[in-house]
Amino acid sequence: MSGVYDRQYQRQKFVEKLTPYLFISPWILGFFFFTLGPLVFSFVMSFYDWPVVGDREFIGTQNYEVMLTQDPLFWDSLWVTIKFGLFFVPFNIVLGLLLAVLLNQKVIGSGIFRTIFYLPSVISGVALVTIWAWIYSHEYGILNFLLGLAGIQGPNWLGDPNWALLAIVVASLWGLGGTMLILLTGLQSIPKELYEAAKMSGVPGWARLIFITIPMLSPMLLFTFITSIIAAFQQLTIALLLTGGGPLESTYFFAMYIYDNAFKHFEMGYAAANSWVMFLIILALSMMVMKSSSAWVYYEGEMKKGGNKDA
Amino acid sequence: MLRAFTYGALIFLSAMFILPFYWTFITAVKSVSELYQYPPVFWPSDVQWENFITAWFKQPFDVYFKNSAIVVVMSTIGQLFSSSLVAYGFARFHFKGRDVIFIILLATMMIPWDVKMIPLYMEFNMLGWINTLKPLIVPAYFAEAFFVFLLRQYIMTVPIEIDEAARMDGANSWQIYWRIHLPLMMPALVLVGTFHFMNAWNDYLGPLIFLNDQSKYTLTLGLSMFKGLHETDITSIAAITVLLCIPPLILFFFAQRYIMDGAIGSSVKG
Amino acid sequence: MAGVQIDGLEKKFGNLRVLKGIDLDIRDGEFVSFLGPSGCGKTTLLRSIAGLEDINGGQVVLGGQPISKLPPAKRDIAMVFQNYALYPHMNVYKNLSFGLSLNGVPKAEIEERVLNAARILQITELLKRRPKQLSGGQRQRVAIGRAIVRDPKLFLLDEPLSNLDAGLRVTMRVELANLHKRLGVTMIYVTHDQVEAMTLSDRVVVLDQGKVAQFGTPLELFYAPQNLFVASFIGSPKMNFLDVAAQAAGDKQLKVSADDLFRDITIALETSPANVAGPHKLGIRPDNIELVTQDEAHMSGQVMLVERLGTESQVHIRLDNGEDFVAIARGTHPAATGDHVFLKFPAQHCHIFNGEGQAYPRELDAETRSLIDRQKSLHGAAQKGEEK
Amino acid sequence: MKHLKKLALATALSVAALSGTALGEETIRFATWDSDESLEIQKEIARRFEAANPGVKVQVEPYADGYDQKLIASFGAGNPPDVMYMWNYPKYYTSLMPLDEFMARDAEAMNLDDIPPGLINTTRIDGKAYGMPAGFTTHVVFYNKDMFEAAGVEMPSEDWTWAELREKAAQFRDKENKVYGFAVEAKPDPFDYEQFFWSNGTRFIAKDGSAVDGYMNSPEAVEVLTMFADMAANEEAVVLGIGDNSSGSALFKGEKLAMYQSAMWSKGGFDEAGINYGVAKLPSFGDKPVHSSIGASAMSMAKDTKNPDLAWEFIKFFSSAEAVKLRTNDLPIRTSVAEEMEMTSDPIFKPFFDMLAVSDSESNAFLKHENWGKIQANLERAIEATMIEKGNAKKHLDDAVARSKRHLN
Repeated sequence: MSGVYDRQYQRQKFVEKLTPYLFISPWILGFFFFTLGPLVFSFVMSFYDWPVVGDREFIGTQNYEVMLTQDPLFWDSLWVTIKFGLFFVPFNIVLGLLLAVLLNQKVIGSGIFRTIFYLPSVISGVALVTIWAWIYSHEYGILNFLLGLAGIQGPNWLGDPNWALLAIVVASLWGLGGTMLILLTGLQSIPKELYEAAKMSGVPGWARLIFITIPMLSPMLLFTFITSIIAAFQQLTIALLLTGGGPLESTYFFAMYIYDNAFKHFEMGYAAANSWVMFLIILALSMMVMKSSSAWVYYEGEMKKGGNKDA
Repeated sequence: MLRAFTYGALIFLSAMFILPFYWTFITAVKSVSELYQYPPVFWPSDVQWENFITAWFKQPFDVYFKNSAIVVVMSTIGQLFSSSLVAYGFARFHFKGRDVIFIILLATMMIPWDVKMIPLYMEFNMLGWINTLKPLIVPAYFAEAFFVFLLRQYIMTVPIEIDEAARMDGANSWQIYWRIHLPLMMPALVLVGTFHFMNAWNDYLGPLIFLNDQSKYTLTLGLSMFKGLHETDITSIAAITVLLCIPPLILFFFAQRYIMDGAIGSSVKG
Repeated sequence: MAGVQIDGLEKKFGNLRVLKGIDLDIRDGEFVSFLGPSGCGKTTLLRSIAGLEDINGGQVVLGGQPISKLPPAKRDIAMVFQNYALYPHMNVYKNLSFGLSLNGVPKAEIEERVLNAARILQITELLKRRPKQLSGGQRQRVAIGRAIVRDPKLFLLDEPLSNLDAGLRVTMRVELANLHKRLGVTMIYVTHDQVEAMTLSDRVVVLDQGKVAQFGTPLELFYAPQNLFVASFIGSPKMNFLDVAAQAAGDKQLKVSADDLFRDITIALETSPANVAGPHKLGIRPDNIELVTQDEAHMSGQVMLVERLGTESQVHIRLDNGEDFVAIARGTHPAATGDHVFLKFPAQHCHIFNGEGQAYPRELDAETRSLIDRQKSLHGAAQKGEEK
Repeated sequence: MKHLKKLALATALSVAALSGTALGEETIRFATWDSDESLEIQKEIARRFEAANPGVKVQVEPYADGYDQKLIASFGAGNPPDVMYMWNYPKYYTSLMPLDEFMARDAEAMNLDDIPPGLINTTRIDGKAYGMPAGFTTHVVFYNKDMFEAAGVEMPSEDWTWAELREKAAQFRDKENKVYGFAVEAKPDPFDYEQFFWSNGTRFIAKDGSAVDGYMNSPEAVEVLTMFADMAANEEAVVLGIGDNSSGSALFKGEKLAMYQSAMWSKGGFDEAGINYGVAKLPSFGDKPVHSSIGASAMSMAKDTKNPDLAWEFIKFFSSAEAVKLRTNDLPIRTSVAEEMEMTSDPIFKPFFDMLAVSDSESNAFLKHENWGKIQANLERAIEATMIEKGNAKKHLDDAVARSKRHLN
């Protein structure tokens, strides 16, 4: 009797231990199939002089040394990327939140508004860039045409090193429909009663936003925060097609630096070393955000301290 | 007052978001002579609807459409299933190495495509997958970090007691995933579906690198082929862009109401 | 029908011992509350019984079967959660039937059981609604209904009334009591509200830092607290305490003295104390303190505040030795802030605790004794009735 | 491996079907950067090759804008196409098949003498030819005849100079309608830009690739950049590439430009837009000889191709008179074809051939140094900076030279 009982228990414990790994196994397998190999390969590559064709040569840490000590483009492009991120990340989140809050109200035709705000995210990269080129064009663009109607002489948006990065920030923000949707989904899972209760006790709208919406939305805010940082560092398509990194490298992003080293200069080893540095920078930033998150992210479904091993 | 402000803001912002699309549309139907006019022409005097047909038949877009449809449908199914499964695993279990594995998962989002490209090509080449749609479909069955992270965040807003109640009711982990969390995740799943659909639909680099034969090409590759080394066929790009937007937009219009179905919102909490 | 035996139950979170050897014997059909301040381990204990927490030692026996190694679903236990934990995407009917359908109960039977539970809880007309269309009280009923349909051996309720407003809480309390009477099933109820625990329970488990401080009927806890913790936890306003010395004063008697006391107090005990050395504490409930003239008094002090509640007045007094006491006087007592008052501690109402905080069992007056006995026997009778 | 499997499968299937031609198919993969009309022409040539060689299938792989990325990936992973369009010989030549032996073998049959040697020379590394030209273009100036007439400006002459061009251009400037006489590139492709250096008697890098100092920043080089900057400053020309992504050809099609310096690839668009244009040779710098860069579409063969002979047959076919005649989007590499089609006397085509005749004395910088790509990035920066500041050419070119030192080793 007790033997069967114990054996059952052992089996049950074993199953319990195994279950979580079964659930995450698709990703684990995918990681081994499609990520780990390329990752190791690129790590090895970063210690080589590795032209796409021709002889490869092991050169130790030379790629890293050259990058950090001799290549001004490394630091320039890193700085451009950081500047971009400092604009893009907060605006992406704040404006995305603003749109989401607007759309979370009961408005007529909200489905249509949501679709409209998502529209730019549906347009593929090549076309989107063509559109922005037309908007920003110094001589022939719609933006300066409209400004001209108002009697304002518009700047050379993409041709002036002082404006180009900002222009790219704005163009990138056009795609915040995704962020908006993520936050909207989050808003939807906040209980209405919380707002009703707050309203009854005379809490003003802005305070409801700060004290109810933002804490309840914090898991999704964390998500957009981290993914925005990653997006900022991987920003490539728009700048590549719109400004090609110019004028005077004012929009020469780190991702473009990697891209050029790989596809213009055919230095795969050097590009791999670049990538690893970028990878480590993003990783460090994300870890900082994750670490800080325990202080500001509130999880409704968080497991009780110490946990609940069989849940 | 607040109402008026809301509508005002929404309409103003909508105009800004619609403008580029509007321009793409009128570019598509402009005649060559009006294409480059300045001051800009806001409605062409001679609307050339046939530009859509012309552009479509400049390349075998019916073939591209079929390929894109296969890739998008097959990979979206895989992505929804695998990512939600993995997200549930991370959100609801304590297990050895969980936090480390989760950080590795996050880190995979940060690997630049440039360095993965050649090794991946070699791997798919060894598998004999080059010039097939498999490299664009199969990886979706192994969960993507972005979606796992998104769904995990969503699951974590669901009170743990729901799981416990189900457990008391006799549900095992699979049943809790399948019968409780999957339906509860619906808004987030629609989101993941939408995002993945758009990624797959607009993916350019993947098809470019892994497909060789034009009979295997997807829509975006076709679109990009209007942009040559020296000259760009703006009318065709605009026309195909407009056509390419239609399926995802229709789908999104119908899907977005599920995003607004805040089932968890008012029932459990509070 | 089944009782619950818990033997030496241990639970650790990491290195933190949360439950330190819990022993309980809950009788079949009994309504037992786990009462204690937050962090005392009452919810953990409940979850350990449910199987939602792994235990690190000891065991749980339900109806004669050891269950601590069974998965929650196999324990034949139902639980009502503090936040109800209704399945948001299912309507009420589905919420009630989910567990049954998982366990392969035939459809017809499911329907019968769901309708039956709905009738008992008067939620029949809500069966088609989603949880978000229900009020708090209705959700509460559904949550209970979900437990009822499964017809379990044991009901666990985790602070089920804490999310309701005050009025509804009283109503639901009565309904819960009726439900228990009607179903006759063993129920364990976690609460931090002593009024709920005292009014609903046959017996109450008071928990203190992972240990059972006392397990007894409500009146026992009040009149015969076994230790300082229970004495101070039960009763509102709280019992007043004074540091004293004690010495045996003959058979089954203890004489209490202190520098601050005007005169000694001799307390009658059930047994003769063995060792009375060291510091002791004298306890007396606010309503047992009498405001008297100097010649009868044990101590004196200054009135700091008088809270007039109508039928009674709570008088906050700073004693001459600096201790703060609360006394309850009649509603019309003239005491006012700043007054100097004299306090009498009637010996028959005094509790005495030794250095470890353990109480010396008092000799209770006949009236109290019979009340306590009646509470115990009431439960015994109910149990016998069910057994038939 | 994959091909073998495919082959086996195809064979098995055809045997099973008891078809008459149980030989199975041989496939040639041919990668091109062209799209649209040019692609259709190449497909037609491929079809004719298939018709002439039963049992051979040509898989045309158009990579368009993503050409370099795609080629890098497939070369890097060891799965390149058999035959491909090529321009960047220094980067790829170690994986390409030298074609000299094939050419020597078939010189007579191919009538190699019909092909100007300057074209084949654009594919040479260390004396070996790695590509066989299939089409080419030189650079010219397109001008809008209607606009010239309307403005009463004299059409460009046979041998004109930059000074003349500037003088004409100035007359077209119309602020109101944003019309310009000419367009200058702030971010040109240096490959084409070197022709201005050559025409002014200098070059990007020493012939032996040993130095850029004294070349890239020579007084003649400074003169070229300064001239273009002046044209921008005086509004004789619109500046393209900084702030205006509108391409020059788009502006020319919209009649916002009276003159536009370009090559064959623009012609089709101008025809389609119905512009009444003329073609002039590149202007010269005073009395110095003018020199155009030559853009040759040449075909190369991957070193590891499984069937070099078949691949060579395919390449050969592309340079045959039959194929060359089909290529209406660039110029025929065969003198005989050009003459037969009366191109050398046609006023539109003649300037292209005139340019070819005077453009065989220089070769492009990227053939001279393996790090040219990185050096070139510095040069591009100097050109861009000069155009933004509309001056300071000397300073920026010196800067580019200094930045390039570490790449010259």
